[in-house]
Amino acid sequence: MSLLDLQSLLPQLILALGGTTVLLLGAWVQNRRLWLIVGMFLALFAALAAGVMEPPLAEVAGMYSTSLYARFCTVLWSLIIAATLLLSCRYADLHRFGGGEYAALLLFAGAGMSLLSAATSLIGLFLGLEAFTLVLYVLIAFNRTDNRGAEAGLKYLVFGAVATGFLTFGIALIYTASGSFHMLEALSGLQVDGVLRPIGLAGWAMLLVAIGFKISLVPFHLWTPDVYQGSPAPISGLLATAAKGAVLTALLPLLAFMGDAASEIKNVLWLLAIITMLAGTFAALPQTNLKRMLAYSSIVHMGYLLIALLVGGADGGQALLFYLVVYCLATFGAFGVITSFALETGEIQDYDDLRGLGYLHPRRSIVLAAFMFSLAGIPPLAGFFAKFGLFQAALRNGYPELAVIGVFVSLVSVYYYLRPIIVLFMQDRSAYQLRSGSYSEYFLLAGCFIAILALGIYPGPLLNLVAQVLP
Amino acid sequence: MTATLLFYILGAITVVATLLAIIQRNPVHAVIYLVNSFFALALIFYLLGAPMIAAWEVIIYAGAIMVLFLFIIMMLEISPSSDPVRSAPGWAQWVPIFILAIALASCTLLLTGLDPVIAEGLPRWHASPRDFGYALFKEYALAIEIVSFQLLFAAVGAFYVGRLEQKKSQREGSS
Amino acid sequence: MIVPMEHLLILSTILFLLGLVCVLAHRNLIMILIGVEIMLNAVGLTLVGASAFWQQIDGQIMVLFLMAMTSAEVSISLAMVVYLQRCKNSVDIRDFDEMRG
Amino acid sequence: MTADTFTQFPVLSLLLWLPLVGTLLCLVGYKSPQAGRWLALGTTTVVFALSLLLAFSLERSAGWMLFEDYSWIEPFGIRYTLGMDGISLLLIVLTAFLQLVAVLISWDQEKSPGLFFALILILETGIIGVFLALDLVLFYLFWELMLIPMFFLIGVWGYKRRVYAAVKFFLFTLGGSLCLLLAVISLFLLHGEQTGTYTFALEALKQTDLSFGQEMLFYLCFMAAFAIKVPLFPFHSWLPDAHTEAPVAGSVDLAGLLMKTGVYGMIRFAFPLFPSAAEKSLPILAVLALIGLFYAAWIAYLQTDIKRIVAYSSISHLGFVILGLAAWNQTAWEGSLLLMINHGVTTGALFVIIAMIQRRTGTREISQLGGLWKSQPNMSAFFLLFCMASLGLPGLANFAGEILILIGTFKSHAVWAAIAVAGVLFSAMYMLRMVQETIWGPCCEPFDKQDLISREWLILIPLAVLVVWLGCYPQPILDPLREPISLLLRQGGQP
Amino acid sequence: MILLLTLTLLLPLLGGIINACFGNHLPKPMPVIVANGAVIGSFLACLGCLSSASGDGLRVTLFTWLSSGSFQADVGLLLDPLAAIMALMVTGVASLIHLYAAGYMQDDSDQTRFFALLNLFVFAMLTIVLADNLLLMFLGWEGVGFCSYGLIGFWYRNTENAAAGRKAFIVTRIGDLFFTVGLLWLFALFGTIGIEAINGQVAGLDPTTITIISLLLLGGACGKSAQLPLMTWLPDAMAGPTPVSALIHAATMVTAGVYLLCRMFPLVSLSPIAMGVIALVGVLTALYAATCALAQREIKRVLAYSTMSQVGYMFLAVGVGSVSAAMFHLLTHAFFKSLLFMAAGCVINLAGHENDIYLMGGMRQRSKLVAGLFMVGLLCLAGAPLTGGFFSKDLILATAFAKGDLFHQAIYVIGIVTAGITSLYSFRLGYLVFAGDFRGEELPDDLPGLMKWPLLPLALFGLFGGLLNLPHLFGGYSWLSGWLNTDTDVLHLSLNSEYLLSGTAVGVFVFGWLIAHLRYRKFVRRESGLISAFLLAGWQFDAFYDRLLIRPFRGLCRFCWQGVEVGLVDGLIEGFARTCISWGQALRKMTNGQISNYLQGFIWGLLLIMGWFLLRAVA
Repeated sequence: MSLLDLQSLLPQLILALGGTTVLLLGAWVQNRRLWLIVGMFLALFAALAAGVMEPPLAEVAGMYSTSLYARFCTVLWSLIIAATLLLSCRYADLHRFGGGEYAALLLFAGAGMSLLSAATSLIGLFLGLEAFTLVLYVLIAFNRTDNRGAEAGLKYLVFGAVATGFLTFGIALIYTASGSFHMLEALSGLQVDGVLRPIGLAGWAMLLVAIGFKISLVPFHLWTPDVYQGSPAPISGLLATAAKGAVLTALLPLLAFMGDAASEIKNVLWLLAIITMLAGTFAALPQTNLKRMLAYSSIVHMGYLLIALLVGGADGGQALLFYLVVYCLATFGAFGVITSFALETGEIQDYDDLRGLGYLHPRRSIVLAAFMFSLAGIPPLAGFFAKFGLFQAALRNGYPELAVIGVFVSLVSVYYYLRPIIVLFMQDRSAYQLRSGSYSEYFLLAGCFIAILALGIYPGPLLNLVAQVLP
Repeated sequence: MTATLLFYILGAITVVATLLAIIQRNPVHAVIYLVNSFFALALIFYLLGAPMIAAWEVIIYAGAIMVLFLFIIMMLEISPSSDPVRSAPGWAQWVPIFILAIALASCTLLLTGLDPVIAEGLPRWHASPRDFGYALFKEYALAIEIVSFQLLFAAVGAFYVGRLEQKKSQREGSS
Repeated sequence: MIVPMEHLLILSTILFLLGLVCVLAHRNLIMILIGVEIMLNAVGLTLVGASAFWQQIDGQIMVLFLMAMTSAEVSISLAMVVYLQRCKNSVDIRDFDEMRG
Repeated sequence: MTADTFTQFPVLSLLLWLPLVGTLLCLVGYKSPQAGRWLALGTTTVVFALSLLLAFSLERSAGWMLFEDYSWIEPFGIRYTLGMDGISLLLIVLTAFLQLVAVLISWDQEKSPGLFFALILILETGIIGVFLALDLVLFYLFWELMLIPMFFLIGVWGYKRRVYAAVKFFLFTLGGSLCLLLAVISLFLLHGEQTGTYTFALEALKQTDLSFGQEMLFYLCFMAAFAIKVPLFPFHSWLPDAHTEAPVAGSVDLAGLLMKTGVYGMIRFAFPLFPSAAEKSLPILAVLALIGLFYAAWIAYLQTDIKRIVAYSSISHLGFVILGLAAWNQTAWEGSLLLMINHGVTTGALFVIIAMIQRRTGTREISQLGGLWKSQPNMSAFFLLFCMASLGLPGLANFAGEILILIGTFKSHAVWAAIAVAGVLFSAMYMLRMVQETIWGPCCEPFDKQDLISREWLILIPLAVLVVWLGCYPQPILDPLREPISLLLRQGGQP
Repeated sequence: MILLLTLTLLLPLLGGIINACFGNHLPKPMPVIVANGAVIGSFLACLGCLSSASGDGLRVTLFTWLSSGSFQADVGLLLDPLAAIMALMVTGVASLIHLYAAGYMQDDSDQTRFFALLNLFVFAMLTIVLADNLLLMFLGWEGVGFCSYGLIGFWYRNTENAAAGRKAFIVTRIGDLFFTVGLLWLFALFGTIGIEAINGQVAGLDPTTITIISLLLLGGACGKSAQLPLMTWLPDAMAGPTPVSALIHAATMVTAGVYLLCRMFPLVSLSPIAMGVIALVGVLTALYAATCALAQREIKRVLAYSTMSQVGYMFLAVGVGSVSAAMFHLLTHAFFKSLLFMAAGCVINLAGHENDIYLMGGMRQRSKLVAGLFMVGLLCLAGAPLTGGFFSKDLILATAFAKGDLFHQAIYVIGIVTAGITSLYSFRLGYLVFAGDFRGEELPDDLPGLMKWPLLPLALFGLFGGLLNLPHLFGGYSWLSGWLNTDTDVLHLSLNSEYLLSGTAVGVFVFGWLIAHLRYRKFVRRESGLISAFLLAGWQFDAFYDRLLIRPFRGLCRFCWQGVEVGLVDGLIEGFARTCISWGQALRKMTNGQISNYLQGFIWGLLLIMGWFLLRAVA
């Protein structure tokens, strides 16, 4: 491992080493806010480093690429980590989180995510994925005064462990077939004359189960609402955005490397996309808990993103990344609002508790409504152009049926996105006054809101950027 | 020839031991059976030319992890006798699950069996610890670092989760 | 030649599915975790076999990482077991169904 | 000031975005009710003045009187293209006028007035945008932009079943819009594949070669969106609820403007883009329009909520409008557009009056109303006037449009026109029933016996003057429509 | 001249607008003065431009109302002889009735509304009369309908009054539908809606088309003029104030249908079938209404039915091809019928606002003048020899007779029978009201002078209206026919038949009188028999229409609303929503919180994928 290697992986290094440092120093200086803020700045530095510094190597140790794509993802996940840290300031105080540990774990999760997105080898993929999964087990159960947190942690743990088994078995099978861990070789070794070998199929089946768990595709999604509901709101936000996004961004090159042989897998993904969109939507309809609804919404959105994955190529990639960014902004923002509504005794999740809250806390409620509209894909919010790009890509590349189903689903989904808005603004008040949020939360929410709006009105720059970074 | 025979014997032992392990209702028994299984597996590893892995199988799995399991079981005093109905599944549960598993196994095996490459034999091959070390620290140094970080943070996490929450225990104590 | 690769795969698949069966059948969290260990061992077996098959060391190294990761996971899992036991005085997963719907 | 001045200056954008500026100001001062009111009034007045200025100073021409085109979202081939011809101009003047009315009638809004007026102003931007946009995606954006404020207006400030109505409205219209979106994207892709230039510009897309099947499919998707907004007969279910539950400003906007956007979409987009499909569909369109015309009138006849009666009457009138479009000739189209404007004014006025009645009596149920002439003769007189206009009394607003539609339709399809004539009878039946139960008959004692107050006079007099003027001398409205309509008809191809 | 013509039309409009907008702010007598001034001014203006009406007439185009493509509708006025005579009648009678109304309404608090509507009515009526195109005529046509609606329901506190207004509006509108279609068709045929232009081009048109269009126009005319089968509104319309009945429902509006047919006579006359139908409708209505009038108890309803009957005669006149006869009867009828109505108003006032003739009687003693005037009117109505009514009715019947064929003979017979019945009910009314002693409750009420004096000129006109078109037999020279340029209408019957016809007319008049004299000279309270109940209810047409049309219509509406709208359309939508939700509930049950359940999801998913792959690999 040379200095050049380290330099190339500087952002991840900042995250991991920074995490360690925070952890160590946190043992001495017991100041929660301080470490959260420090952690946030470390994550921002990592993002900056990834964004600005030109890495000297194209690939590190045969496992991680330093392509523009990987750097873009690194920036994205680092920013989400930074946002999570910022968002957690008041929340951590409320629930007496160990500041040092919390910040350190989050930073390391960020490192894991960015490694996952950058992986060019199956080992790298495995390591990156496990790095943040392990940390998430802890983070989900981080609030130790909450039994639900424990339950959520347990559920994520059991499923995570089983999924790890499937993932590694898949990798092992692929390795058995191809004799290499490097993705390009391994995946091309899986095919004979552009047709996947049966053992490759078996390996992919295992991989798909694991990935299906991570990005909660139907029927591997059942854990999602429970875990989102139980975990601390900032962590739910992280789970719904970066944790899923990292897996998706890793999957994009994985499928790309497959070339034509991916069609077999795409068939399955096609089916999964359809049942995910439909089942997720219908299951979300009767929900009366905001976090559970968002969980189902994230499931549906993963279905949409699968469409982009299926389309593949430049079109699909562009649609995927743009959609992902917009989705992350809105979903994270929504969880941010939940965080900011949180009380010492628990979070405000049930619609019954939100009734009429729009008049007590208009700014946060309006922002939440905006996020909902964006998720529903209503212009002029960014969600519209995300869906627009997605449907366009689907139609252009011969998936009209998916576009039609997507359109149908987004119509039905409007109903459950409207429900919290209705509850907030259109029902008689039964909610009680909550405390006013902290400035850090306001800052973050305003940021998400402005980004959603700006991207909805002028998405050109991001689209161009996304088109550039695609491999 | 002996190696082949040995492989089948060890394989049988592994499977039987594992099977016995999973149908135990008492976790302590299960762990003991599993240790047997792991020992047999370690020998298979050795047969396949992986002495280092064989050693670690014994040290880490059979030694560290299983002992950790035993430790926790005993610490928490989880005993099956207290509530036998709840702690272990009955036949009614096993049957459908085994059927499912057999279906899955046949699918997987049929699929892999369709691949002509797989039918080739495993050659005798030996990876010395030296080769292993070279490869590990030259090519996979970065991975080692990542794994070490993982271990560190896992330890931190485990510590955080497992630590007694003082406030909470006080609150519970007072109530 | 020791055995055909296929036989090794059969063995590891059986082991893997035994682990899965254990995970599915048991309600005791500890047994579930044991099941996961069995699954991961099966994976290790496959990897070692493949390593021998291709006569490459990488497979074995992957096993090493797998073991390391497993131990990390087990440490967290068992800490979690302790924590859950303290929360609900139970390690039966059926007791953890507070969130549903 | 000459037309040249306007071409130098992006006056369309100014017109379009002024209300949004007002919105932002309203939002900033949302805690002060006074600020919201006056800001909204100021903004709408300025917009109205500007639209009038344009109306008086621009030269009539067949093409675009004003045109703006800027680069916007290059990766998707979307441009910011606005254009105004006579049709848009008139509809924008109507919009600006009705918004002014909406602001005035909601003057003493008590529940969060700042937000209320902010929403009204956003709505204005959305509607003006729909009438100006010439890029299909830009059009779609404005099309959807109308949704959110209307959703909130109904849902927050509406009456008892407001949430149901708001959601129904939202889902219905969105359902149609999504079909439109799919068709727009598909058309864009097809055009791109054929020519290599990927663009959403309306004029360019008109040149796309389509097989008949494709054309029909796209046409149906477009029409789904527009027919729901209009609403055409089987797609109207959202309307009675939305109109009834909306606050008065919402009802005025819904009936006066939002329904018009559907018709506008048909003549500006659906017909010229897919002429042969449009041609094939005309009989069906006419049949649906006729069914709607009668069906809604019959249902209106039995309603007991006066707002619902007016809501159904809107469906009926729009049936007339669509019938005129289906007749596909100059006279009928001029009549349709004229009727659209007339209907906007009369129905808007009716909703305004109904709001006044409701404020005084606390009810809209005809069983609890009656004899209002006794206590509020002036208000009742206006009510009578607008009802008469609505039932198509010659010399008042609606008649001029209806007769032109009938004449045009009779020329091409005598039977349709002959049937449609009967619709006039039924509109008289429900309107007179409403008048009878409201202002005639024995008295119900309103708790507020105040006749019109000065602000209400201020609203009603211009409306009344317009109603009479449009009925007696609609020529100034018809003149600017002539050339654009004949252009559109030529593009659509004379069937 | 042009200015005068414009003023004729616009003065009432102006008066109406002033009263409508500012009437409530003017001091008390001002609205009345404005209204009367406007109408009288209009009358004078009309008189002023009368001289230029002869020949081709006087025309003014004020502005273009509607123009689109080849369609053009101007606000254009045409004062030709027909219009002039009609306009003069309208403004003249209206002026008198306005004066009368000033007295009649002097205590009403709402008189501004009344006079505004009345003025507007005059304006609308003049629009019908003066319009040079059909669309403008239609504007007036509907305008009078609206004013009639507003005035019938003037005393709106009583629900029945308002309902009567609504009925009038809607029933006449049914007729208007036919008119509209006819108008559209004419435009489609000729590319113009100018009345003269159309009349000038009709020759050579397909006879069937002409017949259909003529029948459509007849439909319109029937609605406005309360002819069979659209006549049910007129009796109910008597709910309005008496001046309204006099002006609108006797003199002017109800004759608009006749005027329309006269206007379009060049077209209509081309179709013998249509002419026959018109004559038939007219004579049947005349008979029907006359029989109904026999049994009525309310004084104004008697007059209403008689109006209907007389208008039927006018239709008959058109149907037998004599415009001048129709116009002649229209004019005389306008005079004596408005006289009758106004006098009836006086009588009602004198009887203490009592309408029921069974509760009157002996009114002669209360006001000699009113009784005299009323009797003049009745004599005209009954066709007493040498009165205006006698001559005009006679001319119509003679024209019908002169046609000579069987159909017209039959019509003549019905007409003469009706004349007898007319005489009978007229004298029945006269006896019941004026003979004997007062049967109601004593309630002295003096009449304002304004309610009496306007009757005098009308009585004179009624009595001597015959002079307008005095037949040659009586030494006249048919001035009206000459004025209207319809010299062809002048009959050239043999002297014998003329005498015979006149004699028959006198005969039936006397016959009717005699029967009335015998039966009603002394008031006897009788139980009303079946037949009289049937006649009282107007042959049960209201009930019949209720069964035939209104109930099925309401049923249809209810079906559309409850069945289609609520049941089908909303039901489908809500069913869809409910299905979605129930799927959601089903899916929700899957997430029951149990980890082992969730894990099974994994396994099934894996099995699915594996199975799929296996299938693909094998295939």
